[in-house]
Amino acid sequence: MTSLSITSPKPAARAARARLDWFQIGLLAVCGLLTTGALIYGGYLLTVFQLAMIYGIFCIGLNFFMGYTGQASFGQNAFACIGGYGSAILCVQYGWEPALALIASMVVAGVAALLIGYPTLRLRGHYLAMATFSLGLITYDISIQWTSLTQGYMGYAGIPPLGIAGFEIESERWKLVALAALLGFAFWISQRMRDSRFGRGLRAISGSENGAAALGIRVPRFKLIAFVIAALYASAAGSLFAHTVGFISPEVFGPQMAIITFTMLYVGGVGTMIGPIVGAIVASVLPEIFRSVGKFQDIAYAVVLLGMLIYAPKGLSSLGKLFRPRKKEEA
Amino acid sequence: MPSVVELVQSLVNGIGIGLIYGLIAIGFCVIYNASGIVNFAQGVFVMLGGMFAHTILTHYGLPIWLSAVLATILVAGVGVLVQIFVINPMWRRNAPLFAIILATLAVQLLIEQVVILTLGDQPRTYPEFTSGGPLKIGPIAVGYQLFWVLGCGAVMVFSLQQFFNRTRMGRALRACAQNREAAALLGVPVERMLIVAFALSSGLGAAAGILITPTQYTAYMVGGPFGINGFIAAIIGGFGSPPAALIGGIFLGVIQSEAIVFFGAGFKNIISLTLLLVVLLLFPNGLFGGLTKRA
Amino acid sequence: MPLLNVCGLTKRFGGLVANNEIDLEVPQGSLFAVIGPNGAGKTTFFSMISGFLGSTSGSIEFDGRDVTRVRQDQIAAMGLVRTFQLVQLFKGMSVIENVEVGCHLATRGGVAASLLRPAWFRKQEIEVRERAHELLDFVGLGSQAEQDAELLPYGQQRLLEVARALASKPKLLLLDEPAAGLNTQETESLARIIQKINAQGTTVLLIEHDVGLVTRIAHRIAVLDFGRKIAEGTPDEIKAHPEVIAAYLGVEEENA
Amino acid sequence: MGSRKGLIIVTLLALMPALPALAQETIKIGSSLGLTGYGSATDGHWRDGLAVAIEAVNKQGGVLGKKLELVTEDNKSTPQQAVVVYRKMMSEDKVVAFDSGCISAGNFAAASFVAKAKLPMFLCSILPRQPEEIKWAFQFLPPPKYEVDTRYQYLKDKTEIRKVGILSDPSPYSMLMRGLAEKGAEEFGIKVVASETYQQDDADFSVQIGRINAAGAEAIIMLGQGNAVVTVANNIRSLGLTRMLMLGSINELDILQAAGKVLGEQYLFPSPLIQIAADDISVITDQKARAAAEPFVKAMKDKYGRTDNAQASRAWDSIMMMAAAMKKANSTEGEAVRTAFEQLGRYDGAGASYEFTAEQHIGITANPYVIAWVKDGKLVLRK
Repeated sequence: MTSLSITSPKPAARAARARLDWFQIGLLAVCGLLTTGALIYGGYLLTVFQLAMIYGIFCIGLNFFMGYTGQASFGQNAFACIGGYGSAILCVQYGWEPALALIASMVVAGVAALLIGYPTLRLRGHYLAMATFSLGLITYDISIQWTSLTQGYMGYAGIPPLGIAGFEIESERWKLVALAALLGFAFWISQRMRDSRFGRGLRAISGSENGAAALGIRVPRFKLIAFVIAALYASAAGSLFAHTVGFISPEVFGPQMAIITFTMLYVGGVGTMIGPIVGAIVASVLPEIFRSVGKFQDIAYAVVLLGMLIYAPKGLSSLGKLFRPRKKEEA
Repeated sequence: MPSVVELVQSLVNGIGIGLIYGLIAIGFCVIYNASGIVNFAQGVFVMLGGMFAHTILTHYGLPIWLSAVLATILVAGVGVLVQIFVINPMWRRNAPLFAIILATLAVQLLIEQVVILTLGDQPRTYPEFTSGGPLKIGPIAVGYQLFWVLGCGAVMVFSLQQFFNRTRMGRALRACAQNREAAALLGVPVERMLIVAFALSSGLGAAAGILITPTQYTAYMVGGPFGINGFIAAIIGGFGSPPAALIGGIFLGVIQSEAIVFFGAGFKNIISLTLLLVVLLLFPNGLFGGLTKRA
Repeated sequence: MPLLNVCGLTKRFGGLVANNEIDLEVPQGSLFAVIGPNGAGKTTFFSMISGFLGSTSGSIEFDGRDVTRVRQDQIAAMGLVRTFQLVQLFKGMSVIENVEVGCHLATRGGVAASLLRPAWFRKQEIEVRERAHELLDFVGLGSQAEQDAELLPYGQQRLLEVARALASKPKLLLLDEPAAGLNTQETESLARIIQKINAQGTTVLLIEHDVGLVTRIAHRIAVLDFGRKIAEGTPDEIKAHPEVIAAYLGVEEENA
Repeated sequence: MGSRKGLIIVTLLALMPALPALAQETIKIGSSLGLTGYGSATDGHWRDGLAVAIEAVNKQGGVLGKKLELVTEDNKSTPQQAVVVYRKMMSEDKVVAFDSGCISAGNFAAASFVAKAKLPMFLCSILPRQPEEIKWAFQFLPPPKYEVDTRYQYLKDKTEIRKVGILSDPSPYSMLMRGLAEKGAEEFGIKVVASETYQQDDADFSVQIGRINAAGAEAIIMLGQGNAVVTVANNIRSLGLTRMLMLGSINELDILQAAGKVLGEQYLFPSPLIQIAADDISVITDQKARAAAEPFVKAMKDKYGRTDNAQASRAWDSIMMMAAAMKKANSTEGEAVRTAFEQLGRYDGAGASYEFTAEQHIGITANPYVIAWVKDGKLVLRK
């Protein structure tokens, strides 16, 4: 391993593993508590948190592309759409197993991302943002127009709940448990990818594309892989939505979805490890808190969102840094 | 195969709506060039322009030209407020650009909701600036309002060009566009320039809204679609000069019209967005060049 | 055979000729420097060699292979690794993570490996961390390993970039004005590090503004002015070269 | 500091369940409404109708000795929010029935679990399509055929126009109407010479209108509710088509007036009599219908001033019928109410007359529409 004969004291021989600061651990704990609270309390909070878990999965994928790789995508709802309709069509029309349909849809979404990403990812910044946003809009319009496949605005009803080998998860509580477990699994996978040669390469691209290329990282390829990963997550989220709610229609995967998930990512902290989860939960719970103010709900939500963006522009999970004593700059 | 008359008529209609997209696109460019921010609340200014003009016109009975001027000034004021209370604090905290974009979306939501509560959610429209019409050129009909849009658009583009090239403030804005850090070092008050940029672009958006309301309607939710189309037009135009943005808008309007003729309205957006993608991939800096900015 | 062989390299930007017919041979194991006043075309020259910029004409041969039209990352993979004049640190990553990224070329494994984590991969990850620590110690940043790279003072950011480039075990290390913006003391320690790197067998090609530094450490120096190579030789020859003194050193003394 | 923020969130969340935990003294009716988003124009009126109906019922002593209470939630015109608010009303408010607005997708999304919970849902929108769900859903929207036929009948009886162009949006209700309009024209001796589509938030329809005109149509049959009709009216005027008739869909009063101001007599639309009756109740000549309409019109006027009664009247009717069914069943339990409701028989309401049975969950079985136009800002019958 050493072509350079460098003498140094032996550092602790452990592979790199990202660490959360105490603030982040606290946030994660709060999110866990909230979810547990919802689980115990039951009622419609189950639904709120089910959706939060699904959005969380979506956002973890998005974080790969926007956070770690530093690219912009406003069009991940397109892949959620593929996932949702894939699951709906395969289960309702062809009687597939939900789990199988979910995986098959992910494959389709992944291939689509590969084909779309290859030419599109050459773009940068706002142009990439707009190109991906158009992809989302195009998919949305297709889902409305291609009525023979999607049934247009009528939507798809009667999608079976998630389950394996004939055993269906019917209870809302168990659905939430299953979704929380899946979110945990999705997070675990993302962590494994992040803390590795591959993940470091992605984050290097986000820091400096030139710097990354100069160190031999194949930037376009890494971007494409990150895009596909994000698409796989989005597709899974779309399928999970279909199986959890049992109904989908084009509006579910409309541009609104891109905006909501984007909000979640930035509220939680883009590029941070727990940002997607924190953001998904906070942004799902927030409107419920303001439900009691009736027609002022949206105003309250917008004001709080603006406040968060102004005072925590790097997201909630980065707030901890502000309180950490800054290290001595000079050695 | 559609007839020639139909094609020409749809071309005229496309230009009409395209000019509006163009005016909105200029608003996007003014802010983007001064700050690198894409202001997604731009569509809301269009909506506010129409709403304010309608309110002044019907509630206070002022003449249309005065209503238009007052509405434009009011909306410019709203733009300034947005800059001072939302954009500037984020700017000072070095917020990531996409967080600022998200904030402009939140501003859009906020303004729309306030409009619902104060002005209501019904659609409004008011008569064209010049009654009568349309002008008939053979079998082709051209509404009088189109000439107003064309005229106002030309005047605005021309005066913007003059402003950017001839006045001190305009040149300072352009300096910000080229290099903010350098401009700041040279003593250009960048934050004040941003206020000017927001006032300008919200005023432009308002003008677009005032001009288009007679040919359709305005209501609290028209901002979203206008914003998206204006942004697409800005991208086609390359985020560069006002004329390029205007041409980008016309281009988009015409494409959408012809898409309806050849494929039906359902495919209007699919076609125009696909075209946008092609433009982006072939000309990554927009169809009309524009400033080559770093990502 | 030279490690790097540049032949008639030319770059035009529109009507402007940034590099004009430059020939250069960098022998294996040498510490070679290219100097020239601001705007002489040094960075353009560098960017072409590292594959960052395409050339208008001419050829570049590295390690016996023609790399004139080869992508940046492929050139890097062949062992030609550069640093940047404006440091290109990976923001949002810690100091040690920056160096770990540098190990990219010296390691393997993609998405599948990171998910499955076979034994060899786990071992490799540990080795990467060890090596990153070693390199940080080598450039004197060992104590700041866990800090955010962005927060390092400028001089240390440059050292970090050098450590990062070394992590990929380059055959030829291109350093683009590494001493720019450093104080005397920092320049001194940088000079020692560069010499050490070279002494351990890595060929170094250095672009520098600071003539003092270059004449002290380089084995051989080429001088660019207005996009052309006007002289080449040992430090002593260069110091005595009349054209160089006229074109470059004179200007430098005026500035100083 | 960090824990403070967390604490606030936890506290707020802890407060949430406490809010609806008031005593269950009332019979709660839930309503999922698109108060923001594309359904806002319609669903606001639906809510108003529900509110006055519930006040009226309560004034007369309520149902089974209890007062009715209306719980409304905004579904933002999206299915995902609809699912959340339906569940919220079920678990937090413990509503015994739903009376929801026009957001079809939202009602469809919730239908499966509402049916599973055995709660009847009265809808301003069309019915969901799963048989299990239809069992629990009742549609208060007139079938689309009436709207289409009224227009064709008018053209056939009162005009020489025999060639029409269709302009429709892709919403489920419009799609249904388009199918009927294209197939049913022949029956009235009318030919559909052009069939164009639009999207609700489009800014300009000149192209479609131009094509319809070019195809030789003398009237535009516009299928689709909402603001777009104002743009269409403006476009027709801008194109100088002074002889083109526009037959729009049923719509909100504000929208009808805005479009009517632009096109005057050129703009005709099907309207339930009750909508016209807001200005002049004498248009309702049928005594029974008038008797049903009067208390409603008065209640609306007292509460909101000048109102749009098209949607509100059917919301009113739905509550009245629900109350009747509860009384008949002597229970608020879902299954009982549903069965009682199916056996109510013919009911003459303010907005229409209804006849729900176990097989027939689309209650309006007679055409409630007449053709009207806007004269001096008022709706008047087209004679």
